[in-house]
Order: sequence, then C-alpha cells, then structure tokens
Amino acid sequence: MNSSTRKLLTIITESALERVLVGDIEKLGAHGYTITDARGKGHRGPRTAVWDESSNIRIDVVCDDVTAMAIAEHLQVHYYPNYGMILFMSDVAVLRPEKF
Amino acid sequence: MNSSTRKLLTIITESALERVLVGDIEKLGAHGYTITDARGKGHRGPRTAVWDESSNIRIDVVCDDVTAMAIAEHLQVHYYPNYGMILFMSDVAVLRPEKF
Amino acid sequence: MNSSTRKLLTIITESALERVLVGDIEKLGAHGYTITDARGKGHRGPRTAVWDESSNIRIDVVCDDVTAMAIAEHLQVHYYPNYGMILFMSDVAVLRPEKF
Amino acid sequence: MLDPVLLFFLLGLAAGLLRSELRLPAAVYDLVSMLLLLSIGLKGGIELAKQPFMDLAWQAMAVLAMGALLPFLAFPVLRFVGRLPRADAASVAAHYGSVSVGTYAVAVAYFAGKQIEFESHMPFLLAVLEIPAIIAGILLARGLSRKIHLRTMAHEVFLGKGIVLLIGGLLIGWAAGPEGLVSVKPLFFDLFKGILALFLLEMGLITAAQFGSLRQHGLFLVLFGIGMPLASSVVGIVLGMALGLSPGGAAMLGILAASASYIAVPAAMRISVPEANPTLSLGVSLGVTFPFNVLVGIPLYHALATKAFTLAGG
Amino acid sequence: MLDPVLLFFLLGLAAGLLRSELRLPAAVYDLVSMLLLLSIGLKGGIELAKQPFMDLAWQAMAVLAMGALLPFLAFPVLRFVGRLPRADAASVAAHYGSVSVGTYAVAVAYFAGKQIEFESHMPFLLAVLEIPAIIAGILLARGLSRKIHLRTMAHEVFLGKGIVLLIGGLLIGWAAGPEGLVSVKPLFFDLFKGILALFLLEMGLITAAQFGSLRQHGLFLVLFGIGMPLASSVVGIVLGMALGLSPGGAAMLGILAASASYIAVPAAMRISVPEANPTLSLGVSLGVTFPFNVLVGIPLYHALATKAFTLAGG
Amino acid sequence: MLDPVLLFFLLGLAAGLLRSELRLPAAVYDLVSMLLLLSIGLKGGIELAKQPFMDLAWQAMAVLAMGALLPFLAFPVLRFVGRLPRADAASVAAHYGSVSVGTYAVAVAYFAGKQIEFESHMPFLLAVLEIPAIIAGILLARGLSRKIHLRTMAHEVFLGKGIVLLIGGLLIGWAAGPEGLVSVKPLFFDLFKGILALFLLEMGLITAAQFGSLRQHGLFLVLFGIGMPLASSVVGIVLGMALGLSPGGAAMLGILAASASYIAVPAAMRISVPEANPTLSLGVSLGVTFPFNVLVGIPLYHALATKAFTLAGG
Ligand SMILES: Nc1ncnc2c1ncn2[C@@H]1O[C@H](COP(=O)(O)O)[C@@H](O)[C@H]1O
Ligand SMILES: Nc1ncnc2c1ncn2[C@@H]1O[C@H](COP(=O)(O)O)[C@@H](O)[C@H]1O
Ligand SMILES: Nc1ncnc2c1ncn2[C@@H]1O[C@H](COP(=O)(O)O)[C@@H](O)[C@H]1O
Ligand code: NA
Ligand code: NA
Ligand code: NA
Repeated sequence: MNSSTRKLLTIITESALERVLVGDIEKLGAHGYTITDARGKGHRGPRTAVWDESSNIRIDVVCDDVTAMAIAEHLQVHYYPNYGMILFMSDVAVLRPEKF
Repeated sequence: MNSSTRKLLTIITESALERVLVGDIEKLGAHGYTITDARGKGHRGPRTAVWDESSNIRIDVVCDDVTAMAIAEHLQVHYYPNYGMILFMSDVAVLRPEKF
Repeated sequence: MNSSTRKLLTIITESALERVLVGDIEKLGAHGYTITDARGKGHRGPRTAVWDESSNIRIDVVCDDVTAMAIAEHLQVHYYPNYGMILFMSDVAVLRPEKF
Repeated sequence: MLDPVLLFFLLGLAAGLLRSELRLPAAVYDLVSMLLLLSIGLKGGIELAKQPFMDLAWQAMAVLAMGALLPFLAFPVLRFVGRLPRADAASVAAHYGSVSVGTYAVAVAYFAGKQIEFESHMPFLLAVLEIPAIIAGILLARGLSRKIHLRTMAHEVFLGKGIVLLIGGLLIGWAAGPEGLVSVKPLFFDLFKGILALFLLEMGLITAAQFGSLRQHGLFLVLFGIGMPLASSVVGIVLGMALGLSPGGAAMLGILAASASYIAVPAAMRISVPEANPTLSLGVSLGVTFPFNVLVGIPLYHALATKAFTLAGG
Repeated sequence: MLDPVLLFFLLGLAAGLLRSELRLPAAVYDLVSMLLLLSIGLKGGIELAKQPFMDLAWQAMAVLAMGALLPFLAFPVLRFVGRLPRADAASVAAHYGSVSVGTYAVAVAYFAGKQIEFESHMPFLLAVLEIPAIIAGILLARGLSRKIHLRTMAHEVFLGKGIVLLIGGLLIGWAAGPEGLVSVKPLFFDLFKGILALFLLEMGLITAAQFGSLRQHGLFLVLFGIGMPLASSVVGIVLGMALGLSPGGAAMLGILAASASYIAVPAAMRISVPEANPTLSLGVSLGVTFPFNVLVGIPLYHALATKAFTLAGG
Repeated sequence: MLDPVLLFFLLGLAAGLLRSELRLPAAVYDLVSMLLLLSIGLKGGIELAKQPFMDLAWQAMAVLAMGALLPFLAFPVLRFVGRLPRADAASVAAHYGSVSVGTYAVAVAYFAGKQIEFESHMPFLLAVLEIPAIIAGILLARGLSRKIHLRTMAHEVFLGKGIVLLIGGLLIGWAAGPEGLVSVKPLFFDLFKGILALFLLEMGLITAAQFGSLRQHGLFLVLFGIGMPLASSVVGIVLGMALGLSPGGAAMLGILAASASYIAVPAAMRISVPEANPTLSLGVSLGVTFPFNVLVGIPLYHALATKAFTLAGG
C-alpha cells in the first residue's frame, strides 16, 4: 500500500471561533478538517460545555508540513492572545497522500 | 512500567457506515474501538451533522501493526471509492500491551 | 516558531469516572485536559452511550513526560483493574511549551 | 394564504440562506422527527381497527405496486434524458417512489385547516409506501444479475428508524384504540402542529444547505424535481379513484405519490447502492421537491383531485 | 389488557432485539427522565404540605429501615446460593433495596387507569427509599473494618442526578402548593403519560441490550430477578399495612419494595464498590426485574395487597 | 411569595453550588431556549399587527436610542471607578445596554400572576433592544479610529441565534395572527411556563458556575451588578412614561433596561472585542444581575413605576 507521512494538527479552542477558524484553515490551504465537540480546562479556567458560551471544539486537520506550520503560526498570532486555545502536531501515516 | 508500541488507526467517515465498519473491524482482529461523533469537510463537501445523513464519526482503534494494515487495506478497497472517508495511523505507547 | 515536544496522553474510560479522574489529573500536575463524549467496545463488552451508565469519555492531556508517566501509573494502579479503561501516549510538537 | 407552520419552514430557509448562527442540535432533530413519526403512526393505527381487513389488504397491495412502479417511470428519464450514471438514476428514482413523512404532515395540517375529509388510515398506506421503492431502486442499480445482499436489504427496508417508529405507532394505535391513547394525547396529538413547526424550521435549515449541491447539477434536476411529482400525483390520484377513495383520500394519495423520501431511502441507498452520490439525490428531493410540494404542490394536487372527481362524476 | 404505555416498552424491546436502527440520543433520554423525576416530585410535594409532620417522619423512618434491611435479605442468597463474589453480591443487593422510578411511574399510570386510590405523598417515600440501600450495599461490600470515604459516599447518596431532581421537585411542590403549580401543569402533569411512553420506549431499547450480558450469568440471576421482587413486595405490603396505609398505598409500597434501582444505585456502586461488575447487576435489575415488574408484577402485587387486606379485615 | 418558576432557579443554583451530579445536556438547553425565544416572538408578533405603524416606529427609535445610550453611562463607571481595562469596560457596558430574554420571561410570568397589564407588543421592543448595545460596545472598545469589520459586526448583530428566533417569531406571529397560531398554541403558549421552569433550572446551574469567576474580581463588580440595573430601570421607566406607555408597560421597559444580556452580547463581543475577558462580563451579568433581577428587581421596578405614575398623576 502506498503510505506516506503528513502532519496531523489538532486545535482545541472555544466553539465561538468555529466559523472563523474553518474559514482561515481552508484559506491557508488545508483540504479538509474534522470537528468534535469538547469540554475541558486550561489556563483560562474550566469550560464545561453546559451552554454555548462554555463549549470547546477540537479541530483535526491532516495536511502537509508547510500548511500545518502556516495554520499554526496564523492561529498563534491571531487567536492565542485572546482565546482559550491549545494546538499540537504530530506525524501520521496516510494512505492516498494525494488527498491531503 | 512495561510500555510497548502499538498502532493507533483513526478513521473519519460517514456515520451511515458505523454498523458495518465496526463489524469489519472486529472481524479483522481488533480487540476494541472507540467512536466519537464528528462533523467536517473534505473532498465530498461539508458534512455539518445537523441530521443523520450529514453526520460523521471518528473511529479510533489501537491494535498491532498487522491488524492496522489489514483494516486500512480493507477499508481502502471497500469504502474509499464510494464514501467520504479518511484514515491515518501513528505509533502510540501503551501500557498493558496484551490488551490490544 | 519555537516548537517543542510534549506527551499527549489519551485515556478512554467510563464516564462515571469523569469527576474523580479530572481531580487526579490536576493533582498529578497537568495544566489542562480536554474531554469528548465517546462510545465503544473493549474487553468489558460494548458501551453504546445510549444512557449515562454505558457512556465513555475520552480525556486528552498534553503534559511533560514525567507528568504523563505519573498519571498513567496512577490510573493503572487505581482504575485499570475495575474499570473499562485504555490509555495510550504519543509525542506531539507544541507551540508555547511553557503552557503545558 | 400559507399555513402558519410553513412560515417556520420559510424562517429556517431564510436563516440558512443568510448563514445565520441558528443551528439546532442533532438530538433535537431526532426528538422532533421521532415524535412526528409516532404521532402519525398512532393516529393511523386507531383507524386501522375500524377497517375491514380485506379492504386494507387490497389497498396495501395496490399502493405497494404503485411504489414499485414509480421508480421505473423515473429511471429512464433520469438515465437517458438527464444522462445520470446508472447508480445515480436508480437512487434518485427510488427517492421518488417512496414518500416524505414531512410532506404528509404538512398536508394533514392543510386538510385540517380547510376541513377536507380523507380516509384516516392513510398513515398505514404511508408506511406501506416507504418500502417497495427501496427494493426497486436496488434492482434498478444492480439488475437481477449480481448477487444482492438480501439480509442487508431486508435490514435497511424494515429496520430503519423511520419505518420502525411509523409501524410501531400503527401497531400501538391499533392495539390501544382511541380510549387507550387518551392519556398520551397531550403529547402526541395536541402538540402535533407545534412539533411540526419545529420540524419544518429544521427542514428549512437543511433545505438551504442543499441548494449549494444543486447548483452543480444544473437545470435538469430542477425540472425533474418539479415535473416528477406533478406526474406522480396524477398516478396517485387516479389510483385513489380506482380504489374508491373519497376525493380527499385520492388527493392525499396523490400527495404521497408526489412526495420524495429524504430519510428511509437515502439511508438505504447509502448502504445498498454506495456508488450513488447522495448529495445529488438529496439535492433534488430536499432542495426542489420538498419545498415545491409543501408550498405549491399540496393545494395543487388537491385541486387536481377535485377536478378529476367532478369530471368522473359528471 | 396492557396499559398502552407498556406497548411503547414492548416496541423498544422489539426494536432492540431485532437490532433496528432506532436509537434515541442520550440527550433525549436525559430530558425525558428529568421530566419524569420532576413530575413525580412535584406531584408528591403538593401532597406533603397536607400531611401532619409526625406521620411523615414516622413513615419515613419505617421505610428507611425497610430499604436498609432488604439488601441484607438479598445478600446471603446472592453470596451463598448464587456464589457471587462478595462485591457483586453486595452491589446487586443494593439495587434491590432501592427503587425504580420508572416502575413507580408505570404503577401510577396503572392505578390511575383502574381508579385505585393511594396515599399521594408516595413520591416522598420513593425519594426516601433511594438512599439507605446505597449505604447498606457499601457496608456489605466493605464491612466496617476498612475505611469508607464518607464524603464520597455522601456525595453519591445525596447529590446524584435522580435524587436531586426528585427531592427538588418535592420541595418545589411543597413550597408552591397546587395553585402555584397550575401554570406549569401543562408540561409536568398533562404530558406525564406521553413522556412516560417515550421513557419506556427508551427503556425497552436499553433492556434489550442487557439480555446479552444476562446470558453469561445464567439461570440463577433470572430466578433471583423474579423471586426477589416477589419476596420484597410482601415485605412492602406488610409494612404498608402496619403503617396504616390504604390498600392502594400498601400495594404501592409493595411495588416500590419490589422494584430495583437502575439509576442511583449503579452510579453510586460504580464509584464506591468499583470491583463489582456493573453489567451483572444491571443485567438482572434491568433485564429481568424491570420487565417482570411492569408487565406482570404491578397487577400481581396489587392483587396480593387486596387479598392481604381481605384476610386481615375478615 | 416567590413565583414557583423561580423555585426552579433556586433548585438549579443549589444543585450547582453543592456540586451535584445534575447536568443538563447542551441540546436540552438549546431546545428550551429556542422554544422560549419563539414563544415570546410569536406572542409579540400577534400584537404587532394591531399597532399603528407610526407608533411602533417611534417607540422603536426611542428604545434604540436608550439601548445605545446605556453603555455610555456604564462605561465611565467601569473604566474609571472600577479601573477595568478598556476592552473589558466596553464589553460589560454592552451587556448592560442589551437585554435578557430570561429576565423578560420571568417578568411576564410575574405580571400574569399579579394580573398587571402591559403593552403586549413588548417583545418587539425586546428584539429592538438586543441590537444597539452591541454596536455601542464595539465603538467603545475600538473608537472610530480603527477599521471595524462592518460585515462581521452586522453578522453578529443580526444573525445571532437569539435575534433570528425572536425576530422570526415576531414575523410569523405578525403574518399568521391569533387564529393562524391556534394550532401551535399547545406547544408555544400552554407549555410556556413549564419550559421557563426548565430554562431557569438550567440558568441556576450556569449561574452557580459563574460565582467562582466573580470571586476574583471583587466587590466592585458585585456593586456594579446591582447598582447599574437600579439606575437603568429608572431610565427605562421614565422613557416608558414619556412614550405614553401604561404603568405596566413602563415597568416592563424598566425591567428590560435593567436586565443584562448573556446570549447575544457575549457571542458578539467574543468575536468583535476578543481581548475582553468573557468570564468577567458573564460573571457580573449572570452571577449578580440576573439573580438580583429575577429574585428582587422585578417587583422593585414595578413598585418604582407605580410610584412614578402616582407622583406624575398627582
Ligand atoms: N494541557 C492540556 N491538555 C489538554 N487540553 C488542554 C490543555 N490545556 C488546555 N487544554 C484545552 O484547551 C482549552 C483552552 O485552554 P486554555 O487556553 O489554556 O484555557 C481548555 O478548555 C482545554 O479544553
Ligand atoms: N484533510 C483533512 N483533515 C481532517 N479531516 C478531514 C480531511 N479531509 C477529510 N476529512 C474528514 O473526512 C470526512 C470525509 O472526507 P472526504 O472523503 O474527503 O469528503 C470529512 O467530512 C472530514 O470530516
Ligand atoms: N483496542 C481498542 N482501540 C480503541 N479503543 C478501545 C480499545 N479497547 C478498548 N477501547 C475503548 O476503551 C473502552 C474500555 O475498554 P475495555 O476496558 O477494554 O472494556 C471501550 O469501551 C472502548 O471505548
Ligand atoms: Na413518491
Ligand atoms: Na426495592
Ligand atoms: Na439592559
């Protein structure tokens, strides 16, 4: 099977950002993304997801290194200072690398 | 602690496939799986999860390399052409490797 | 961008444990965690999440190696024998490593 | 003037098209459509007990035949005029042989408002109509040549969410009878139109999302999405007259024939004819036919039936 | 004939056993059980205001004692006849000392249908009965020797979801009185049986899922799941007579005694007696006792109570 | 005595503060608040049709001006007395210029209980009041100097969930009229207070969660959270009198003025003034002003309005 390596970029942040973030992610060149609803706790205190204002989302993006870096930098500049957000990356093996 | 390496196989696909996929995954030798509800966007357009027809699921399977490859190949042959689906793999360290 | 490596520890377990586990995780030194609702199947049979008693949660914690190991050992000792639970770890690159 | 519940549909449509933040959780959609299906089933089941068994069996068979036939009318148009790939043509055809519970519910509200009588075991025919088109669609896609997974097909046909709730409601209504259901009336009957309003709000949002996919497939599908229900309604009305239904009943059968599935059939096709593109069939069924039927079709088909009865009677 | 709401239970059961696609979202289950608990609490609370305080205190203490005693009856049977591990025997015993709100709700519907009167502060006794069995179960599993986390136990006993809604409802009903609650009547009282129908539909699905786990544990558990409620119902009825309750009230106390918890106790045992296997206790409580009670037990216990009153009176 | 629906608020508050396991799913919160917004909108819309257009336009403009002005009253206090950073002061000020639909719903229940009449197109003014404070808040934070994303702002102001449902309800109510809505009355009107009770239960849980964040920001915010609504209520009552509203109507406008947003404004500020800390503004608006208004404020503002009319009349 032809498998190949890509970056998996995971962003956990406030669900208020969903609309703008997916716009940014697409503009920066990712071919897709997956979102799950989440709750959690971090430096900005607990986010219990009992209502919209306190809900988190988890966005996973599989893309090439350059795109991952571009998205990460963009988020770090524009959203890190003012929003609850964390972001991490790892290498994943994908089949059909041309999809990403 | 005795820790050991296994594959984490992540599949993101249409929730319509849940019933058949978990059957396949078990038949191919995985000892377990975890499913979360998701939404997203890919080559087949947006899937917003507002109703069943447009919902995605994320299936995570921790298993040995051979099983992971077998599942990945099976999915690639049987579902990739006709369903919204992505699939990626990475190495994870597990405790109690005999569980997987 | 200053990026650095941390551990991503993922725990999948019964949602009945949520309250006590997040207490433990914080006590053992993690600076945050993210929880998503899940369902699945493992050695203790299917957990379909149709009601509270059969729901799973997935907890992701990004932290340093020592904390990850401490949490993993703690869980293995206190919860592995009696609860449906799996646990795996991988390396992830984070921006702003001081957050974790 | 429009029935007020349709204003909720328009509100959802407008909110969707304007990309508002309004988004109902999937759990609410599930609850609302479950209540709708159970209500319709219960109401029809109460009436079943009153019907002679042979009449029911006869009507069920005629309606089964209609549901199996309509896809065979639609298929050649889709395949040879619309030049759709075989699987897509089969899948779209199956959608139009089956029925839309939402359209039926709007018609019930419309008939109640105009005080038009119709055979009240109609939900039984609705349930019957859900089934044959799925089988027809699979046959159209696969032919008889290739092995069809009978078990999978049976599961999709009889054990889908919608069909279980509808038939379950019919059986409960039939077994419990009108007195037995008095105590659940406040939830299942009194709230019916309010629940329908919420359902239509959601359908408006979902319909708005289909417009995007429609644009790619062009004019043919829009024309098909209007022409097909017009043709089917005639089939339904004529069958209703042949079966000796009342004018309201024949009109209702016309509406059922004209409506296109967006729950049972898409789910079944996704599993049994996976190479068919679901955005295409949902685009035309939800994006064109559903709004056309609820906004324009229902009064139209009723007028058609009335005219037909006048002609036949005169 | 069966109460119509039970037909919804059978529908859920059938759908589950046939592996249909019907699956209600967890949020709907939460909403429905929340409404049920609040309704029962509010209704009971209204009546509380009318009772002399000393009567209530006296009954509460008697019922507390019964709830603490029943697990001690069940435990030796489970441990020595059934040869269950200690923790499992303790956990199952705790389930049977506590109560099932769903069973109570079905009994209320049954009594209303048959116009059987009963003391209307019964929800107060229901709430009281939720508590002692949890403590008894923990003691049975741990003995007095090992340190018990009192804080954790208190949290599980008093702050579980079910108990908070039930006691909250009681307090609100008591404070607001019947006139105060007129405005919320349409939601909490008029919809009660409809909501109960949805709840039982869901319970049918959940019950079907327990059958699998039952198979592994064999005949003993099935017999226990039927024998134990029969025995408990006698205890409850006798206590009801001793407390001077009406025949309906004594029957209802018998039903409460016979019912087995599947909300509060499983949650508490999971935290406080983690080595007990939850599929075993839920298997017998939900897979055997719940269907037995709602389908067969309720009329049976009522007949028992009626007979007991005739004998005692004669 | 407290309105019984407020007892549900206290139950939620108590459950939250005691860290009980009670937690409603987000989907239930969404459903309940959607029903509340639609109910209020529909009820107001029915009345709109009866009002002369010029009166409405005039009142709308006056109320728009009030909503734009109140943040400019609040801002200097927050900035210079409370020493909050500019963005935070602007954001909190915007919350207090806007309105709380939950507070309005409790006031409607209170007025109905006391049979106090008020202009029934008040929901129209409620919808109007949602808007200007958001714009004022953005201007206060950014000044006119920096480029403001007009598109984003318009999206946040007009296409938020709450505003779409409220205005949608108004339009549907206006178009359908009272007869048109008879069929949806059981869901949207009869269940209103029950739904409000569930909503307040949830609000109690949410409010309890805000107390933690309040503690960090100290006494100033608590004082502001009580003083500001007192001052605003006077502005609202005086404006109501100037507009020629009835005493009940003026009291209601006072209540609207006194209430602070926790849906539309937080969502808009999060996007348009991201550097403002949302736990701070929600802490004071939900943790202080909401409970103060529903428990103490509503009767107080009504008494104030009554006194003002007596003085003005005498
Ligand atoms: N160390 C961590 N591990 C996992 N998730 C985290 C961590 N820190 C923060 N998060 C998630 O990110 C969200 C925002 O984090 P923060 O900006 O630190 O408040 C939190 O609500 C958590 O869901
Ligand atoms: N590059 C990507 N990164 C993350 N998720 C993706 C990506 N591409 C697709 N997906 C997910 O996989 C689903 C199916 O993808 P597709 O088959 O490309 O339509 C989408 O709805 C997304 O949830
Ligand atoms: N091999 C696996 N891969 C992914 N998830 C698993 C696996 N095994 C177990 N799980 C998850 O962990 C939960 C508890 O597992 P267990 O303790 O094996 O019953 C299951 O319900 C699954 O959600
Ligand atoms: Na049709
Ligand atoms: Na019991
Ligand atoms: Na205000």
